[in-house]
Amino acid sequence: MRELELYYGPQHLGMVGNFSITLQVEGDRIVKASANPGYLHRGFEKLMEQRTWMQNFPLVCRINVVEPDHMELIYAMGVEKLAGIEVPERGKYVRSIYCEMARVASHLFGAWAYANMLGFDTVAHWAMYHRDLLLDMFEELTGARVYHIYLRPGGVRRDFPDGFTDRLVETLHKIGGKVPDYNATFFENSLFRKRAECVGIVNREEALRMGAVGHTLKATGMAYDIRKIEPYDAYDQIDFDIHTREKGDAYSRLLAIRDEMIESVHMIFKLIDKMPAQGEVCTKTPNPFKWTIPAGDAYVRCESSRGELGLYMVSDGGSKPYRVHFNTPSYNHGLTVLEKALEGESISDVGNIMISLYVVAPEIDR
Amino acid sequence: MNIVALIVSPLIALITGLFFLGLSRKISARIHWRYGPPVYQPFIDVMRAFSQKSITHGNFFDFGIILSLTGTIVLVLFLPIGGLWALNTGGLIMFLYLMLLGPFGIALSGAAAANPNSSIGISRNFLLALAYEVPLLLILLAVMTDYNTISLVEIVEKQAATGMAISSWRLVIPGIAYFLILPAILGLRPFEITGAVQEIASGPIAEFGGKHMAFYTLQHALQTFVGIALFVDIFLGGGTLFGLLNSLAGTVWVDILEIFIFLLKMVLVLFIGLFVNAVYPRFRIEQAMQYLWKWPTLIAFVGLVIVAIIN
Amino acid sequence: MSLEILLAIAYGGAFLTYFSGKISQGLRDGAAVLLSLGTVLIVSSFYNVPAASVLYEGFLGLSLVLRMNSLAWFFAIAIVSFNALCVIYSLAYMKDRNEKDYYYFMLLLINAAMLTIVLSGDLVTFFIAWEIMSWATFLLISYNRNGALQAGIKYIVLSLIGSMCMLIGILSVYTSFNTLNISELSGQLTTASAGYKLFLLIIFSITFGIKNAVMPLHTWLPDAYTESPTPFSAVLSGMLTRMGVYGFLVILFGIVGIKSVLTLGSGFISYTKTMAWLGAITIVIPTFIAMLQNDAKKLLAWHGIGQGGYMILGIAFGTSLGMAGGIFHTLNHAIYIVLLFLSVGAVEYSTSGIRDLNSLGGLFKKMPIAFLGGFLGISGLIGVPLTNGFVSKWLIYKTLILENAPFLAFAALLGTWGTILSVYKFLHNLYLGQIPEKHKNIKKTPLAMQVPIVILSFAIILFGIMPGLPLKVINSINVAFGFSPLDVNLWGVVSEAGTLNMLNIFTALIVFGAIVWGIFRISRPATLTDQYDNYAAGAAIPKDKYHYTVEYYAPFYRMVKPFLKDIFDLLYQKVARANDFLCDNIRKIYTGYVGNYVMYIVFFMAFLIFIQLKWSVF
Amino acid sequence: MVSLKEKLLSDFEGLKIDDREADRLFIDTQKEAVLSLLSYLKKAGYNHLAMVSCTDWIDEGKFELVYIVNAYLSGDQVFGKKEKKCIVIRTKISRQSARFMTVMEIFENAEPYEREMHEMFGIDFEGHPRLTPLMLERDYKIPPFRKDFDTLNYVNNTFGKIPSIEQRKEGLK
Amino acid sequence: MDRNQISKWLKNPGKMAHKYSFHVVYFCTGCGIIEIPPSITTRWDAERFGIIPVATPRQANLFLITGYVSTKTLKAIIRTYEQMPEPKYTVAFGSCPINGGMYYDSYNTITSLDKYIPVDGYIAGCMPRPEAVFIGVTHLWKLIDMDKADGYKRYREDYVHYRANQEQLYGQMDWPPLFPVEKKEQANL
Repeated sequence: MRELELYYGPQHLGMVGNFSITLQVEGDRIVKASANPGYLHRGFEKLMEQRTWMQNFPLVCRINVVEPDHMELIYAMGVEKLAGIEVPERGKYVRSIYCEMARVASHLFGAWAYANMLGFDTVAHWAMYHRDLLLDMFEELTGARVYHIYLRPGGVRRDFPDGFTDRLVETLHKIGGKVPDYNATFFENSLFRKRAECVGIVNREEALRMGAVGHTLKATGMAYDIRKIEPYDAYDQIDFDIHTREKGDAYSRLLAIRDEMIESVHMIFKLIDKMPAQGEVCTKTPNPFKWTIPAGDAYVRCESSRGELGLYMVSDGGSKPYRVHFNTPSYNHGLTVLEKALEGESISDVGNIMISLYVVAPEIDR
Repeated sequence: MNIVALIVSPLIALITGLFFLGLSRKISARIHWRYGPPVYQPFIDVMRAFSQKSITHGNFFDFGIILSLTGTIVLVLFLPIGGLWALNTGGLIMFLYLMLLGPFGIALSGAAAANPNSSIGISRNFLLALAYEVPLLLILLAVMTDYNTISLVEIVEKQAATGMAISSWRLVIPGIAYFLILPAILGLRPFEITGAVQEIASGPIAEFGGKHMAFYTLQHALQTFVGIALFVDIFLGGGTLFGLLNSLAGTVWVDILEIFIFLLKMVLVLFIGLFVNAVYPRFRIEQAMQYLWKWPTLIAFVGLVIVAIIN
Repeated sequence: MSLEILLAIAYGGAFLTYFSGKISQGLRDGAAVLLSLGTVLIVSSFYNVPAASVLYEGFLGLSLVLRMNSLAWFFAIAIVSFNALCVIYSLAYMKDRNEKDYYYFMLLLINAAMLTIVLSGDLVTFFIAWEIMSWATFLLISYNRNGALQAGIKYIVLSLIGSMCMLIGILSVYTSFNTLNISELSGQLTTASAGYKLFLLIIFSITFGIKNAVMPLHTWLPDAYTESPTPFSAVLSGMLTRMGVYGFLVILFGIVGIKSVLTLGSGFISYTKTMAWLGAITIVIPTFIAMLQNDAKKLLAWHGIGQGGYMILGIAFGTSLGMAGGIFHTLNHAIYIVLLFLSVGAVEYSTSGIRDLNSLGGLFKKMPIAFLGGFLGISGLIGVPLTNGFVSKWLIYKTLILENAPFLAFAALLGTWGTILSVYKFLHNLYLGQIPEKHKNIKKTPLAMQVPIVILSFAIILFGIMPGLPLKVINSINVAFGFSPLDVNLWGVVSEAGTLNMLNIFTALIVFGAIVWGIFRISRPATLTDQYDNYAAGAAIPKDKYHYTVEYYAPFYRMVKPFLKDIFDLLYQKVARANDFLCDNIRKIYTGYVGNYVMYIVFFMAFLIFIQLKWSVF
Repeated sequence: MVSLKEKLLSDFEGLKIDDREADRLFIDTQKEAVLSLLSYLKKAGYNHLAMVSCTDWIDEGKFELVYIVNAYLSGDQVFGKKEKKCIVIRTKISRQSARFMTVMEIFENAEPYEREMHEMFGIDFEGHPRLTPLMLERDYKIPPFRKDFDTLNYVNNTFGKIPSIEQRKEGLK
Repeated sequence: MDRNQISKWLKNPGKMAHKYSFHVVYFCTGCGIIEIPPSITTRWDAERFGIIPVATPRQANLFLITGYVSTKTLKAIIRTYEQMPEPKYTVAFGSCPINGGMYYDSYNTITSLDKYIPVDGYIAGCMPRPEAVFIGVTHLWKLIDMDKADGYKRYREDYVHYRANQEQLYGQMDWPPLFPVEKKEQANL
């Protein structure tokens, strides 16, 4: 009997990101899947050791191309903790609004990827269009579409422009107004449910064992969310819900994402309402070229759109970090959970499952 | 008539088929809130493909694609396009068998390419074909039994006398069943399983490039044409329009008008099909088979039982 | 030349071959080839020459009669031709085997026996030849020992049940009409009661149904085809199994007469309807089982069963169109299934015995002739237009539609579409795709294997484009059975509703094919690439691991397996258990030799004869 | 109520525990105690291995392995049950013979992390099922994340040495 | 369509067809990929210009290299590029393929892509916006008009050198040379 090895990626339209899965196939069933990352490995953690604390911001956002903002956030948080810097009150709110915007954009990107994977062109186009609307808001705020480099240790680079919050609310209403359309054509489409339900099941026990985080865990009924457990920025100022699902299949993961996205929009509204009208957005930091940070190590974490994002950082008292190590959610999802979830599934569902786990390749490779 | 048809009907089919491909891209673009490519984009694509230097995996790789295109062209000769048909031998059975040559040729070619993606695509293609053939055979048998002939031309001619087949209550049931399986025959979205790019990298045509790709596009265009044209011929009365053209009978205009009416009917069918396909993801192959063997087959079976009892 | 000499050459040749093998191998091979070619020549000289002769007077008070008519000639020529091709093929295939004398002797003996069957003018000769054929077949199926012996026993047990039924039938006919001459019987049987006719038909149907592997009686066939040596598998599938069809023709049209057959039963339950439905079941189910097979020969074997259904379906309707379709399909099926078996044999020969569909692939560049055979063979089996299978299937479908039997037509067409799937898998897994590294330097196909493949490939195309050639002979059979002849010309059927003209299609395909090919040639030439220069998502191809073979139609298997498995496993198990039970009991009484089974059956038959003579119940 | 720190100090020997932060516990331990400490913590409810990291203290000649475990607290659970949310366990191993035990029996998801450590720092993890390359395809003489690996030098020597096509053509002439 | 266009179409239909039917093969070699989905979907709709993504390199004529190229990816890029039928064009995205960009000192990303495969056009920036993609494509049109998009010809002519560079980076390659390489002609640098 001849074995068949199929290559899913890197040059494959069903692969979002530069990642490769080698599938051992029997019939159309996957016997064994082995993830093959590293196509995007740039050695960020090594490179960051050679740049100063502030120089690292352009690098750090490029770790995750889909959602660079949480990467900036986690790095800023790490530096703040090591240097003992506090963020001013308004700065915290601006940061939270910024991160929730990023979460919505990232989830819309996820919707595009998922819809595209099932050949659902119409929804894919809509989602990408709506993400573009949000990117316009980012552009207005930061001057860049994708890599914003807006956060800095001690706060944010600049305050909201005049009338920004109104335009943001308007944009979010525009996107939110299409949610019923999305529901009708996408989330509640019977054919779509047939494709996504009971596929790539990761039940709670497996998820806990394999260290899953984020919506993979939320889809199994665990409301594990760093924003609740270890609130940072302004998240302890507002109340919000963590939406969970029970079944743990691709469909419930997607619904968990949808609910989180809608909740995020509501959170932005709440944050804007509660935001102090005046105030500093950034604490003053020393001259970046001469800035040294006392020796020590820190572990900080936040909730990115894909789950718990952690950073272990060591300083030796110099002007550069001594060691930086990111704990990205896709790392576990892509290398451990994905391999297990793919076993025994059909080859038609590889992309389906991968996107439902929201594996972002550059985050794995770093 | 026959000699004219021999030259004209493949040309009409080819041009209309490519135009349909462009039209379907345009229409889906509009559903996506986009502007979309020009309608003649497939022509440019074919031209571009022809000007590229492709690779071949041996003579059999070439043979397959040639067989496929030839078979589909010959298939078109059997289709009455309005009052235009070139061949009428063997009837619908011959037609059914010739419908097989297109996918069969692609299958041979794809397999000769030694790419498992192609092989998986072909296996899906054949399974899908088996799935939609079951209702299709029931439908065609109902039609053949109802008219008690196996000749496609006679069917069209008898419809011309009585109006559309779908307006008679016996054949409306098979007509509905045919419309349900039409996306599967055309390979449109819920059934776009064969060449699912996100799953198996465009399936059978994974190794096609250059002129092979151009030939495949032409074949695909013809296949699209045939799928819709068969529906129009069997159920919508071909090029006739409820006897409105009777006053012009005997002139050349009738023939030309009939062709136009035929094409218009086809565009109508295509439009409806596309609106359906825009809001669906693709099936998994076993889901497609289960669907096709459930409702369309049931409806077609009921239709055949009714027709068989009446005869 | 008279018929006795023909038979004498056939039988004598078999013995001659056997004994010459004791002298020298070359002599034996030469003798086998020459004798089989000689019989082809002699039989062909009987074309349109009706002949009859009495072989032996006074065998138990009966005369053994031989006769040659159009039906007999049609079958005889097919038998001897295929046999000759298989003998030539065996020269290369059997080269490294043992006991070749025995093999050739049996092959030629079976040939002679089949010839006797079709030439026999009375039921005694028929029965004797039938028995010789069955036993010789059993011995040849078991040639490979081990598994083959099991298959052989399965075959012979069922065969003997069939023979038994036939003996009962013959005896009852003899007691009723006091003659066993077929032509005499056909006149006398018209006067018999409907019940008696039905009894006779059913009893003979079991015999011929077993031989032709009609659905509930097919269990011997897959194993027998798979286990016997491949050239003999070809003979077995091509002609030997189709002796059942010949039997049906003789009993239905020759003895009972079609008019009286059609009057048996009415409405939904009638003899012909039942037979047609059995045919339809025989088409559909085995075709779908074939899809699940992984052994190349077993896959073909299941198709052998399935195609038999078409013949039954054709002749069951008793119209000239259906008759033509059924008989023509017998010939066509023989051509392409023999071709396919020979093609598989070539692969088996080259890869030293591998015929597992999951472990081969990509052989088409290494063995082009075998591939050509396989390709044309499956085209014929599907019935791609311009191959012979299309014409006969077309005739059958048309009969079904015009006779207002759309559901039977549906079954037949569905069978065809199932066929496509499984035979495409056959072609793909054997010849197409990626070639394994170890098969890159395989043995070349010897000439003796290539010649029969080329001849049969040619025949497929020839009869596909010019179906008139055989249809004219078949027309004369039709006339002999009292049907109106079909209006055929060289290119197809002329004046029926929905005519068939292969010339049109041939010309159209050639012309448009030439145009397409021309365009293909004048556009930019393509670069020839290696199989390892292939799309693999940007990676290099893993050697030997880039061929999709295992569970080719996996989604379908998953869907269908529960249904097919339940029904047929139960059936098989029941049959097997019954067999086991029977055998166990016999073993208790006897010592367990195969011969003892026969003893038992002979005793049983004697018992039946006794009952018949005493009370004449049958 | 005995705090976690006191419990750990009583159950294990030679731990240096730092609880300067409210919800972090930094533990320095001997390398022999890591496995038992991890399984102890897992039983105590810290059932999620967040990451395995490594720091190259080149001046000391040591690798510092860092295991960060935290509790899978669900949002609706009472947070008081776990007094510290993250526990960072640090241990030092020799830089010359860099080998350690795998913790895959305790935490399954340590597999890719350890693979990466093996690749980037050259640490052998005994008992790890597949220490095949994860990210890199090339052979680096010194594992790239070690402090003595000079990236710029490497780039100049490898990618910089490859001539452009024009230079190659010149070279032919 | 002006008359100039028509005469161009008549003169060299193949070239014109190439211009208006870019079938793109791309894969995410880096950050640049994030701007591909917007540019092929509703907002920018690249299909207006006949630009659509295709699944396999065999069907493509434009290769978008979207960002920095790690050594592992470069292998896949070379493989994919070699499998594309001629004529084929390459457009590299962002600053990184030009000179390494901000990863100039990364041990795993190559510094200049055109040492390994020919590149017809670069779109500079980090990241280039979707508009820049279109400007890149229109620029490629001009190059095609002027017959200057000749990367594939250069690749064929200088294959020895390209192959030598590739082998210098990787050692033995996994696949045989695309074009016959004569040993003695091999560069001696």
